[in-house]
Amino acid sequence: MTTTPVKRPSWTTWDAPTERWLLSGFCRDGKQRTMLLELVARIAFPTVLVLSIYLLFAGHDRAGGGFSGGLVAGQAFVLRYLAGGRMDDSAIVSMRPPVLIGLGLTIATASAFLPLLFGGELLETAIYKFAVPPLGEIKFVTSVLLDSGVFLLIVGVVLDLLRTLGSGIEADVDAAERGQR
Amino acid sequence: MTINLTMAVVLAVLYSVGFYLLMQRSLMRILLGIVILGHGSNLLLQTAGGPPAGAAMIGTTDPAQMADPLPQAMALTAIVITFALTTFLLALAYRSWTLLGHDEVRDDIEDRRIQRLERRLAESEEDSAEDLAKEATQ
Amino acid sequence: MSERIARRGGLVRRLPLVAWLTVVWVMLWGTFDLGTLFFGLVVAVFVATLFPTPTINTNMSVRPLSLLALVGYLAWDLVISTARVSWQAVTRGPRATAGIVAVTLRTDSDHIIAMVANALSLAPGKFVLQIDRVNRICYVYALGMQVEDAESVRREVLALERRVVRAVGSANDVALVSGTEGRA
Amino acid sequence: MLAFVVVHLLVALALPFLARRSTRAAFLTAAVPPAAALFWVLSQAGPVLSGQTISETVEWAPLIGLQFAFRLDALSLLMTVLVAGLGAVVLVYADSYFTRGGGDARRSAPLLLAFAGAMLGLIFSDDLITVYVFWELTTICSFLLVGQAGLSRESRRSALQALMITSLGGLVMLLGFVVLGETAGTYRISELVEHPPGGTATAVAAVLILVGAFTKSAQIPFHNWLPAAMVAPTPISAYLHAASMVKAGVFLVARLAPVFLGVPQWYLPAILFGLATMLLGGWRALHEYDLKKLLAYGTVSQLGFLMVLFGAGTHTGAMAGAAMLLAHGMFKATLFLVVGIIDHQAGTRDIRELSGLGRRMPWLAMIAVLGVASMAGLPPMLGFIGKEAAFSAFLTGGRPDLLVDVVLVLGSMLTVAYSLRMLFGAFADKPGVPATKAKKPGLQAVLPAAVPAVVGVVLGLGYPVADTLASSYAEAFTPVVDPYHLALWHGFNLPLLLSAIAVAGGVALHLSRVQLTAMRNRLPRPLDAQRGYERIMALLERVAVGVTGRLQVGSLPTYLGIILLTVLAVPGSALLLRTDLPDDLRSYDDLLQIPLAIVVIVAAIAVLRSRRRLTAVLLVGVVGYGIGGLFIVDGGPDLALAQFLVETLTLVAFVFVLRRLPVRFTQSDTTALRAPRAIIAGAAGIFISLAAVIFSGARHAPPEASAEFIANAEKGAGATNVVNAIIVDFRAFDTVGEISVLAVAATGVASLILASRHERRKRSTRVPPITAKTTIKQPEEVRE
Amino acid sequence: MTWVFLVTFGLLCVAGLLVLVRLILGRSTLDRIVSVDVFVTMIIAGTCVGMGWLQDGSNIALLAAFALLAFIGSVSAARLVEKKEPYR
Amino acid sequence: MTVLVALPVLLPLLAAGLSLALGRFADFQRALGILVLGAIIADAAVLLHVADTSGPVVLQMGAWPAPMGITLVADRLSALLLLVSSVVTFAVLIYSIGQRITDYGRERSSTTFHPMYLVLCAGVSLAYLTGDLFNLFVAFEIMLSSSYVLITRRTTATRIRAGMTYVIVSLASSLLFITMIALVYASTGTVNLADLGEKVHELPEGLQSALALLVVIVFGVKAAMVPLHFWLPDSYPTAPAPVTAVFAGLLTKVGIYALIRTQTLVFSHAESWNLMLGIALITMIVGALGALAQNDLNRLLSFLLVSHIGYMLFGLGVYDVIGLTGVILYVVHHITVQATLFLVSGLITRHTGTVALTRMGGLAKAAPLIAVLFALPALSLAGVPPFSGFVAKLALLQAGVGAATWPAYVVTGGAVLTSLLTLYAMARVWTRAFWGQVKAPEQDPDPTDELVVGTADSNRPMVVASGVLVAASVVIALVAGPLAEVSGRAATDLMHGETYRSAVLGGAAGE
Amino acid sequence: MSLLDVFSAVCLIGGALSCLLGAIGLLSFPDVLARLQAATKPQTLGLILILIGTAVQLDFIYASGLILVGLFQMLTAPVMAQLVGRAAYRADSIRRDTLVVDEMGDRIERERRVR
Ligand code: NA
Ligand code: NA
Repeated sequence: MTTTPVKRPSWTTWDAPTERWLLSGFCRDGKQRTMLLELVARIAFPTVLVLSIYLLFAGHDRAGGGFSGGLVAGQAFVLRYLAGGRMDDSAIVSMRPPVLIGLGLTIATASAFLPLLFGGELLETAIYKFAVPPLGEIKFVTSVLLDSGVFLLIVGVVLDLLRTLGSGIEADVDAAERGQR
Repeated sequence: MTINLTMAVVLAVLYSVGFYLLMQRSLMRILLGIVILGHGSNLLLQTAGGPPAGAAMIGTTDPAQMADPLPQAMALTAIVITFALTTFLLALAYRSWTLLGHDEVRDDIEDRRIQRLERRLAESEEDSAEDLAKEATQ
Repeated sequence: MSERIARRGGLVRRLPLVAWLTVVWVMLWGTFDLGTLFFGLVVAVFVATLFPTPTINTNMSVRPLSLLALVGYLAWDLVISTARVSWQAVTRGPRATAGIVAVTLRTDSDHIIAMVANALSLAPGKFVLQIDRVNRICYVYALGMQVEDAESVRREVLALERRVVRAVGSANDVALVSGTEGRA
Repeated sequence: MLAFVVVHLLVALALPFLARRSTRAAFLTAAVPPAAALFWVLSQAGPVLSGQTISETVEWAPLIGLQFAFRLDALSLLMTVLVAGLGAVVLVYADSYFTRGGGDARRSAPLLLAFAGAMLGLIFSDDLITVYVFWELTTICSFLLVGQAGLSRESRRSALQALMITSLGGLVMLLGFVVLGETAGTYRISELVEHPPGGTATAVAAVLILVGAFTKSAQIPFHNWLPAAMVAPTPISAYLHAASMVKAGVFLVARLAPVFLGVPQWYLPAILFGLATMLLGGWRALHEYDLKKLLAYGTVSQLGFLMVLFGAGTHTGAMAGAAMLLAHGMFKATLFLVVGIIDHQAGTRDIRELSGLGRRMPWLAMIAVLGVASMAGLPPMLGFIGKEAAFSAFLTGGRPDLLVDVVLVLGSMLTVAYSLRMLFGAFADKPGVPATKAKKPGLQAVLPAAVPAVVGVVLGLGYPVADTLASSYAEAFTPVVDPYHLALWHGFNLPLLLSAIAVAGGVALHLSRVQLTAMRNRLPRPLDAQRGYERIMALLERVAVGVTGRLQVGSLPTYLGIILLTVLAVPGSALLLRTDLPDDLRSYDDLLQIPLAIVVIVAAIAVLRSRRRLTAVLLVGVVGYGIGGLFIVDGGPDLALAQFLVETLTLVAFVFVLRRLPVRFTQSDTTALRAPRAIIAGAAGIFISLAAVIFSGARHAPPEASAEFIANAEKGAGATNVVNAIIVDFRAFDTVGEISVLAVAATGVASLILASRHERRKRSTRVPPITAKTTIKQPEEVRE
Repeated sequence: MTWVFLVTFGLLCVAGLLVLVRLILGRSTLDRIVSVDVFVTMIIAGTCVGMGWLQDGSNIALLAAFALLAFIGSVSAARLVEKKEPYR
Repeated sequence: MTVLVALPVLLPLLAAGLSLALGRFADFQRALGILVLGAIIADAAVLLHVADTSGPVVLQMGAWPAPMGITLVADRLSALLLLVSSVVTFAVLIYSIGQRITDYGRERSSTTFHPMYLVLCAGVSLAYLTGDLFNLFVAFEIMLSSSYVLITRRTTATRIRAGMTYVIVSLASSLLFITMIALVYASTGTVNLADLGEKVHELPEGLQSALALLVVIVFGVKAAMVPLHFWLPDSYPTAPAPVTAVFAGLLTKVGIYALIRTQTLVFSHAESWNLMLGIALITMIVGALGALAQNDLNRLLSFLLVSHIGYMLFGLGVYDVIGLTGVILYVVHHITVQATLFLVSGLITRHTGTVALTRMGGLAKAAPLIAVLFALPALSLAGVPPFSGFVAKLALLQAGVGAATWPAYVVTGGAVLTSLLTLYAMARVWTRAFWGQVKAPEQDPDPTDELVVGTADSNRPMVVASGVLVAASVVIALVAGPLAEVSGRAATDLMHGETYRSAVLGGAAGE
Repeated sequence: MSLLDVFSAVCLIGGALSCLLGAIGLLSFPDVLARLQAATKPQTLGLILILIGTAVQLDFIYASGLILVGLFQMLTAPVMAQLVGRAAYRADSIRRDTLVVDEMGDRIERERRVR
């Protein structure tokens, strides 16, 4: 970990950490890096994701739901973007945001048709309860499928916004600066 | 069921401010106007359900004390839709900025052309009417 | 290449994270039963696996007693500093003075520096304005200080560093901070 | 009958393909359907003339009275002779007229045939709507035939003029038809004739229908399109603008005269305008040098004459009208075809340039003489017979009728005069004008011209045939004790005298033509129909530009202001005028609402005053968070959560974009606009708030559905959170829609934002951009 | 106990209104960012107190989300200001 | 069976999802779009048949009975409009696929067009089918949001202003819509249209009329009724032909549909509705005059669109069975014809490289097929017999005369005048663009701008699609008889809401 | 009022007071950096106190969530402070006349002169 810059760094880049806190193929330039933020992002990111999954499942009985859950998960990615820049490799499965959006929409609409297979009406909900001995009773409500579609779609939307309003505009700014020089 | 005066004043202010911003030329102001109007309409939707009450959670709130859940669900949908469209308009403002170098909604060029024609017609009297007639009936 | 390897780096390495996430899950639900724990574990593993974080070389070792002491100190500091700053706000108000003091830390690890900065910034009155990571310098903003207070500020910061290192730092770091007290 | 119409149209549809190979084949093929129609109709002549009728009905949309009803009676038989007979003749002639294989020929063959089909449909119709359908079809065909390729400005203008005037009439007439049909409860003409409706509605319908007839038949003040349409190739003028189409108006009057018997709003305008048209047309014809224009004004004059005869609604008038209708068709077609040949062979039709053609083309001159004789009303032509009948028609009544006769005689004088002008102008040797060079015309051109001329003579000599035809039609009118009969010789009577006077006067007029023209040039011309038309069109243009220029200001703020004003003016006034405030007004429901309300209000107002974008965005964020707080107070945790999440994301999105935009808002609006905007916005806001109070005060029962939601959420939807149950179950469909909107918006954002990246990529591989104006201003610094 | 909650709410409200004043006065954008952050914290605190009052903690996880949100909003806004030209 | 009602909404949404997810496979996207829209045509035809023979087809989503859940209803009116609209969307899809293939080649996939177009179709279908006011709002938003994306796709410096006008005005009206829903709910406590129809009448007179008028304004903006129309001619003409075609054909009509539905089912008017008649008259005249002032072909068509909205308002203003029959006929006719005209305008523009009429010429000779494709819908729009426009116009004139009130007479006269002005405008297009000397195509000033692809060829799918729509309008005229019968029955249903109400609410209706 | 209630009351009112004092500081201090101190930190204390005060009132299963909130607040507040402070310094939107010592500014000046 020897950082011997050829050019004397501007004081605005002093904050850059020496280690790799977040996984990212592309790093912000030093000017924007902040050790503290990256540290917090590293801890907060998975925590917020857990929170979002909680909201997805808790929605039936408490405030939350696929929509809020998706937005919270999206905020996790926002945080990650703010700290670490572009997030091309944030997950092991890399999926373009539009694909995620499409997938979410497909799941949500397909889930509307699902009850037809079991002789129900469109969008009808079924409630299944299982008793799994060590874990207690598990309730499965089919509408959670729709909620998951919503969740995925929202995450996709936020990721897409980060890709466009975030990185896209950033690239424009860079291009503009290059063009001026 | 009547909305109380405090909420009425809030609604009046939100809608007025929103409408005023909507009638501006700066796209960013218009956008803020739409966001504020969205807030106003969502608040209106929520208050349309009735005065404050307990959250509509079975088991924690007595059904008689529950706030009307339907307007909340509708407002939730409306919030999401307003958000979606706001981001879109934001992107449009940005695009306008990159294309034109400003983010203003200027007047329509073709309409301006017709206005110029109208003014020219108003200035010149009979003689040009003949030409125009020829033009018109060609 | 190393990135890929780092990514894969087994579940064991991520155990603390998984544990933390499971705890979060259980705390969110507030129901302490086997089912919640099980699903919490599933969710935690899912999140930790799907979104891996790069490995960081930390030789951290947690010392519970010192950690508790640190927390206690911070809590007390929080209360005291709040009172102090409030007093400043009410009495001095717009005439309040401040200063920016450079403090060179003794430890050289991202973690420790970040934690020191965080701990310092938690309480009112002081916060780290800028870190010169390469030179281990923290530029500390202190509210209500006079010119002559610079040294005491430096002392306080270094004392905090010591507390932090004692709570979570490696043996190496502990050796580094103890003994050479008060040197700036 | 429908079959014939359909065959015409179908063949017309196929003709363009044939015309591409050979225009000659196309014209000759096109002549077949009209000829066949003529023969079929003539074969039915016996029974038809004896009073039987042949009917056909095809339902189209009976609910709105749409049907094709056809009926073959004497009048339609008579018209068939003109339409189908002359159609066939003209089509044969046209082949010799048009350049073989030329664009005009290729276009005209199918259009002429389609026109013939439409005309046939029109004359067979026994239904007002059917009449209208074919009426408009003929208008469209005429537009396309007059304009041809629209190469010259004049042809475009004339075509447009013809279209506009006749469509105006057509539409007004349609309105008349609807009024008539709705009043009478039927659109069938035969039923209307049997049970003519009365009352104001019928009078209104009469006037409206007459407008249609006037425009089509070129009556004053709509007459001018007809001379203008003379830019069309001559076969087209001959067929459409002399023999058939312009007769449609007269035909309609003839058809409907029995319905409007004794309705003064019907016969008075018909007679008055007819007479005026007759005089004016004749007078104008006297001064034309262009042979076609001369004939066109002649046609206008004759159409006025016919209008008087049919409009009168008397038995004799009908007899005269029928005879004149036939006669005019024959002689005018003849003369047009003759002029066409002259034009074609000599390259001009200006009578000042033509000289000596009588000697070069004696046969043609002979044919022309036959036509002119009929036109001038000389025995033994059909024209003479018709004119005799016409003079007789107005001799029986009182003083007004006599006045009509006087005018008719005057008109006839003019007719004689311009007939002579035409004949001499075309064929005479003129001193000082060199003999016109012209090739002898071919048989295929001369023969078609000769046919109608000969028919005019034959029908004149064989007047009983004409009489049977006319009588059969005239039966529809109030039967008289001693019905008039067409004949060559009625003895020495007043009509004969009038005919003689007309001829003599006409000759005199012709002899004094130089003085007349000089006099005409001295006369003021206050009423010029052509200028009138142009003025009106110019006015229309002016109004269009004026109205549009004033209303369509192109300014978005104005448009939005107008929408708000409309909200205020329409539902706003309805609300204020007709309701009171509810009486259970409370100032607040929960104490916490007040501080939150203050925050929201102050922040919202502060947005107005903020100069910087980021400040405004932050303030809007505070408004949003404040509303989230209100949601919590109201008992909507889900709603509050969503509000907070969305607000933050909105803030982040704004900040992302603000990275590129200047720090401050651009100030481009003038302060003058601020006050009206503020007033409108304030009023609209207050209106909505007031509406909210009033509307919410109007409900007294809790909503049924919500109670059901609460009752069913746990068991039915498996959720104790009722709001969530609504979102994922009760109204899950809304959610599906809502996420689609999100998906769409994200996609839209991507397509907008990433566009500049695509452009950069494209630019780097290509030449520099042409128009893409990317002025990048470095944003101002954030500083106090 | 009611008066405790009322006093707490009262103090929070006064604090909130003071924050609002700073928000309006500015003067720099960063001041406003800080104010917004504080404002959201107040709402979190208020919500928390309300939940305690109503003895209903089922939605307490919301607060976690709220706490996150204020942070993200402020950070992104601060980032924007920071991005502009460096010191002097 | 009842599932068929939801298919026109859910199928395109599902397809849109797949199309987004599998955005890299161009042929898949195209095939999916064609397949789904084709299926909707079939579905709509079946729905129309069933609705006509055995009453409205009602689907209670999620099996929740009416005031609780969302109800989808296919009655005669909605099924009929759905059928016509799906034919148009199908043809436009073919056209734009053709256009894309000529301009970009077969391999290029579109990540935005196909999904957005499908969502647009879903929104339109939902707007026709839904029996719930809030769901109608959602339908509008689905439809509008995708329209925003479509109108701003590949936007250029010259066109972006128009996109902004469109988006902002639509957003403003959407906000008014939500406000209106809030007021409706505040006063009645329901958003189910059938239920509303009963509850609204319990309100005081003044509130009823204020609410009805607010609804008129909300939908009036979408329908472009004067004076809420100004945005339309400023924005529609700047989108590429297929987009404008589907906007002009469908979106305004959805506004009209919503207007008809709410003003009959929810609010009702005792006699002919003079305010609406007045608006109709002004709309007709202002639109027609606007068209006459234009030199830009697309703007001219847009003003005519506004003008002819007046006809539909006219029928609604007359407010009796024959008037509504006329409106339904007119909507059916106008959806087809207006879309066709914009498609053909696209062909013209591609051929000439300009939208300015003064710079065109001799098209009848240079491109006779385009001339025919233009002439037929143009005549139809002008209401010239025997085309579809005439049939619809005749019904309206009969309604106007039959209403026998002075306002109705005046508006009937105005309708006739508008017809004439329309014909004049069309004839001017003809004389300027199709007659005269053949002109060489204009050089495309901005080749990146899809609006004018100067001198680019139009391939067969584009021409065929336009031809199909022309044929459709001819077919509408041909089957005017049965069509008028269905429209008449639909109008009767509208005038007497019981059928709809009892179908939605079950036995509860009429009590 | 039980002992727990008293504790809760002390926490709640103390927390609220802390918030109020912070707000006063936010209003009265001269520049962003000073206001930052006054605003964000007392907030943290105030919030934590309120969380505790509330947690005492609630069932434990709910109170557990509050711990998360507190942790979150403690984790993020310093970061927020540093980012805002840094931004203020970079954007030069601070009042230098109230700074008695500025070792960072001195260093920057020095290095600039060297260069
Ligand atoms: Na272009
Ligand atoms: Na283009």
